[in-house]
Amino acid sequence: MGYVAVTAGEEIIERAEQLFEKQRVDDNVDALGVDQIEGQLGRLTGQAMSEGGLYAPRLAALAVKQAQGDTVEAAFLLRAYRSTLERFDATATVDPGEMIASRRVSPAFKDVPGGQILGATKDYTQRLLDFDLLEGEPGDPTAEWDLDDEGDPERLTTVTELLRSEGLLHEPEEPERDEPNDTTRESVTHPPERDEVLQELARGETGAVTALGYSALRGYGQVHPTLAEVRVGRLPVRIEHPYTGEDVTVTHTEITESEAVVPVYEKRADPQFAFGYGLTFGRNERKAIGMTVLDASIQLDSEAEPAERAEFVLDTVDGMDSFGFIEHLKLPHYVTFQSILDRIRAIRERQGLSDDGRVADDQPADSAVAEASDDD
Amino acid sequence: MTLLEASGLAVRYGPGCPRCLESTGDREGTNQCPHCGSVVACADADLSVEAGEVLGVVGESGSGKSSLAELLALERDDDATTAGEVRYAGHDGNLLDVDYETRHDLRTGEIALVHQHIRDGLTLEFTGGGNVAEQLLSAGWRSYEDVRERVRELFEATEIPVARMDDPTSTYSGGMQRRVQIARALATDPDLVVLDEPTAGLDVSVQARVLDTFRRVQREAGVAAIVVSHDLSVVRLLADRTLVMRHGRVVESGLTDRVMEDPHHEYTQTLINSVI
Amino acid sequence: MTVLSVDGLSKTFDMHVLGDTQVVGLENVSFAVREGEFLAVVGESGSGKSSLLKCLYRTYDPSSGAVVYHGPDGDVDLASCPDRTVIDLRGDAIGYTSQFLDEIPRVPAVDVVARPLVEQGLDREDARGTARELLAALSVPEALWRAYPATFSGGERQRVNLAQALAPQPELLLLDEPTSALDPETRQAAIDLLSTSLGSETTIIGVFHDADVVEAVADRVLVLEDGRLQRVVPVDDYDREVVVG
Amino acid sequence: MTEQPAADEGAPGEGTTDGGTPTATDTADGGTPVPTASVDAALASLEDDGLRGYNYAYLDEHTKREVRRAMLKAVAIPGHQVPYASRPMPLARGWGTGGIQASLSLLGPGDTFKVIDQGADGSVNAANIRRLADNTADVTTTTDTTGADLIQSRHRIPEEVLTDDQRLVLQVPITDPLRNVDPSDAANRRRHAHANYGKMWVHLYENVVEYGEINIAARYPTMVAGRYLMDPSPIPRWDVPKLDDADHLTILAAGREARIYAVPPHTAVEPLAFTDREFTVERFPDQACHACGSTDTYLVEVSEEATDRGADAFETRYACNDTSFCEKRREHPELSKDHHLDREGVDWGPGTPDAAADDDTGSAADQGGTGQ
Amino acid sequence: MVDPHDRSDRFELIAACEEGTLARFANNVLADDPPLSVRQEPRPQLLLQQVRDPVERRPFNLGEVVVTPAEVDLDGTRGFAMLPGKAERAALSGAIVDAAVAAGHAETPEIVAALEDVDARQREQRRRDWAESKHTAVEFETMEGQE
Repeated sequence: MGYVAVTAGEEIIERAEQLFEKQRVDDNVDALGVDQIEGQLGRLTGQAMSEGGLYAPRLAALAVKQAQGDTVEAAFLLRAYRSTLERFDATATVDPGEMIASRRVSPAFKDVPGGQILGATKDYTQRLLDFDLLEGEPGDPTAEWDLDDEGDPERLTTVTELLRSEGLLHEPEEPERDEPNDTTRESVTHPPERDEVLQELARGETGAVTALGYSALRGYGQVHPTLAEVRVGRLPVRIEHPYTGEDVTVTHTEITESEAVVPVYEKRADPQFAFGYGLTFGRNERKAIGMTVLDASIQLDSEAEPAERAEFVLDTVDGMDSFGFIEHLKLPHYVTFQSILDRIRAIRERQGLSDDGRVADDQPADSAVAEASDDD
Repeated sequence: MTLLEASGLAVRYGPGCPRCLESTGDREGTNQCPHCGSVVACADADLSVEAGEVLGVVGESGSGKSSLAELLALERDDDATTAGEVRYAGHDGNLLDVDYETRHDLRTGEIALVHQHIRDGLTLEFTGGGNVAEQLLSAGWRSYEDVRERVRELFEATEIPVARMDDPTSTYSGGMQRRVQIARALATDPDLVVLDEPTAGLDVSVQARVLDTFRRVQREAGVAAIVVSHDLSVVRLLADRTLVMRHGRVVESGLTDRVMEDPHHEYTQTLINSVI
Repeated sequence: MTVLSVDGLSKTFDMHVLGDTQVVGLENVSFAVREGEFLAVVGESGSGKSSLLKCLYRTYDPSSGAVVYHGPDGDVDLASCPDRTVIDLRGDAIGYTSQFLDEIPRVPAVDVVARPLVEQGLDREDARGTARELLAALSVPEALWRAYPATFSGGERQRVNLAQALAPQPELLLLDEPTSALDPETRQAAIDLLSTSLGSETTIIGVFHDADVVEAVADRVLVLEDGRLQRVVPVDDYDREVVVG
Repeated sequence: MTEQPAADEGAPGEGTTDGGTPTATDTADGGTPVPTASVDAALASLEDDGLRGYNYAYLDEHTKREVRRAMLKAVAIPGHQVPYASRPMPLARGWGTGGIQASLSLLGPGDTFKVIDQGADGSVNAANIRRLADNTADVTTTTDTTGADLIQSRHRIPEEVLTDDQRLVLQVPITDPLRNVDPSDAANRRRHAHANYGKMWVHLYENVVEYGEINIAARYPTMVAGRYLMDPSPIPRWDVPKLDDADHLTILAAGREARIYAVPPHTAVEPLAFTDREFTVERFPDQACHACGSTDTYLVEVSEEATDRGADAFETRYACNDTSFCEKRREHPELSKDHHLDREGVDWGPGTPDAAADDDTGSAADQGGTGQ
Repeated sequence: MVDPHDRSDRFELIAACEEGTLARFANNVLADDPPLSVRQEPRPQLLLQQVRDPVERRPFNLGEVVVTPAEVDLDGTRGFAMLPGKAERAALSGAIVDAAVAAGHAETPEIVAALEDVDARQREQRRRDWAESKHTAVEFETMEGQE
């Protein structure tokens, strides 16, 4: 209570925005350039692109700058921008096996064709603050590398292919329809198709995907996967050239891919592995792996645990939805609050409670709580 | 008066093939088709129920009796392929072909099911009274006091303490929950109640009481019933006539005491002789 | 007027569980019973007395022969009529009680006896009234009326059982050793009840092993031996030495 | 509905020159001739006209058509939740993105638009939404309910009677009334398909069991045209009767949940209740708006410092929630809710002469409206 | 080999070329004031990236990629280009360059040389990236010893 309608709203809004902008501007420090963000905070822009479902590194850097580093806000800016654009076309369908990987590790197999490529990672180092970075950049530590000529980049045989060639992974039936649903154009109705699940998870909020995936591992679920491999690399973006009709590459997207082998949970005559799959824009291994666990969990189609219910996962995993709805609670609610007050007072009267909360007669002092119908 | 007449009922899980029927059943000793792996849960089942009559269906688990019960109670299982014909007094056409709305009307008014699993039949978060009231409210009752009165009546008839009717069903004992199911099933005075393993999950000490209550209210209300159980004593207590099922087929049927005391089929004889 | 005509009744059991052996229970039994008559069935143990009663009640499926019930709605062959006809007749015309009480636990004695009347549509309290009268006539102590028969002695249970059979006053009553466990005093009460409380329209066929009872209640005696009918004689001609098993 | 200008037609003017360079004439198969002084000159000639790269009314035409199609379907099946591909908007989800998509799909340059949030035109979120429409759709905006032909609102239906020339867009946070009894949309979709509302009825029944009356504040479950159960958005119960047999069209739109539904004009709208435990609206016993004196409007409580009673003292005062109508009443205290119509005694919710719920509406009704 | 005279190859090289280079060539081409009309305005648009899930081999939509396409008619010859990101100037320039090469404009040799240079730099970059990655590959000598 005491919340009075803010009048002269537009002017006030502008002032609040100006105050926000001011926070970025500091006279004593160089302004952070979009190029710097794109080049030096690649994980941040990658996450914004992944959760925004929009691949545009430079615009993502701009969004990060504008949002003062709030990734969900940055992803939100990208999504809002996306909704103003027309769609040129869909790309030619690309097989992630075509990826030229810059990193590939296989926890399942020690020796995989092509080897374990650690790539650029700090996974295996100690997490100690590097105070030297306070002093400035030390320069390119790979400058002195003596690089053998490894020849042209080659694509690596995926573990999926290996297992399938051994008959340990089932041979999928011909898909009934080749055109996947686009969940951004046609909202998902439950139960969802697998392509809808994958699209929604691929643009899910990193923290939510990680947390729900973790819940399954933590014991709120039955999926305890072994990762077949985790790969980071670039995927070509191809269209059909309007003049030649040939598939041509426009650019590449940096992506993270994860595949997991799950012990069989179906009683089949021919025991095979079940699989979970994760793929997302940018370098974001934790989200890709979380997505993999969720994909495998959702395939169980069980009501038992949250991570196994497609409806629950897809309804809660989107950052834009959760962010907006959580934060909308800041909006005034005094109409509904007044309505709730009315209900509580009516019921207190019925129960013989006086205004000061004392019990009249000998009624139990149940605190009547009006139904939380202000959850809007 | 014949209430329900069913013929050629069949329920299959799996893709099915032309040899499913000939390759399964009592003589083949299995309900799983060796050619396509489908399970023929039941086939070639004919039966009829008269108004007010109780028909028992016995057989061990996997004999197809629950599939038959669900089919007759108009439960739909999207994984199952069904066939056959069910004629029902006062309805034209095959009851298995009715649209959802008709099915819903039948289920809230004329044919009730007491589920084997309490969770399938009751919302445990609701009060016991609420679970019974749901059936009335779904059938269009709109007076709160009328609903209360009818729920009280049903609690008394099924011997559930009326004082407990506003407590969450989850706080009830298993026997009370089963009684709530029965009260709910009888709420709108149906013509037919299907009970699927009515003693499942109940302590032996409360089984008989629940069955006795059901038998009493069943006779008093003149409602017909189909009682499915693996337990011969359940069927002996309740049923006028009994079907014996094995491997998805009806292998014997007759007056319940005749089936129990003069079993003809080898399997029935084994079943009777196995009773401790 | 004849109520029941039995003609060439045979019953053979196919025992699949015993290696498909055949057991003969009854062989070519023929007799008739008149309205209001009390026919006692006697014979050695295993001579087929209970099988005969169960065939009449259709608890056993007769293998051949006819069991024709001459009811008010015409003749019905109980050996071959549809199950539902049997159910209908059992509901109001033909009663049966075995020597053992087969009851649901935790139902009071008075309700056990009242049940058939309630099922016939009688008001519950009226049915209980009739039940109390019968229990009193059979000297069941009043303290036991509200108790559960499962806790009763054999004799007390048999009295409850008998009371339950008599309560609905069927046209044809089949009794299978209803007095076997009774002490002499109670047995006399049962005999009195059987011979007086039922109207003259009730026809009774009863299996007895007690010659005193037979002589007290029966009009005629049917003697069975190894599943075959030896003779049916008036009770006065009945030779108690030979037949009681 | 006012015609919207088509987006992709009316492209930049032809024959524009830059630096006096003549441009080529149209080639045989189309295309826009551009100056060839430089790439930048050519680009400059293609610049859009003022909306900084955004389409008219922000959304692209394809999207607007789709939203309009969803609205048509919603009108055809009153109360039924029609899925549509809700676009991300430059507002956060849950802040009126559904309402604004509906509004922007309906607005044309000739329209007059009113936005209210919690009854007030001046509240920050209303201002923000109005600014978006103003910036991108070039519409006239107003705070006067009677002067608007499209009103977007969060949580209220105006106190002044809406007419058949007006459309009301309500922002909806949660589209399904059944969500309160089952969180699963899949299950609830089946219930709607089969008009199977037993669970909701049990909910009401248990409400009465527990509290002696139905304890639902706002978002009151409401049956539309006797077929679909609808969440009327978190309008107070006070406003629900206004939807019944209304002259205006109400569109209810949810952005986050991607559903649109509607109450067409003259449609029966009935709050669920028992014949012996009836629907009641909020009561304001013995209260009147401290500013305009109204006793027939929805009031909210305001705590204000009562300086005359000491430094930390507060007093509770009541004020009209509909600020625009309150302002009019301050000028003309006798103004009726249907003052702008050529007929009187229009049934428009509690406190009006013909309100159906008069008997149950508490003292607000007893004190009578100021209408007439 | 990649050939800038080939339209498909040229498209890929233009897509990878810097804006400054493209604009410089485009301005050179426009210096003669050839008739130019824009058939498709350079505006950012979306490409829906479809990927085949390797488990079920069914395509799904990974997300959208911002690209800027442009198409021009340069004195009767069409040119088309698409650049990644929001790149109106580069896209329009690229379309002009594409048309110029297709029409055999006098600037063609310089353009071709520049595009070949793009190709060479691209190859070198990829080779280096690959070599760097392989530099972090773990060798399992014991395994190899057993084989």
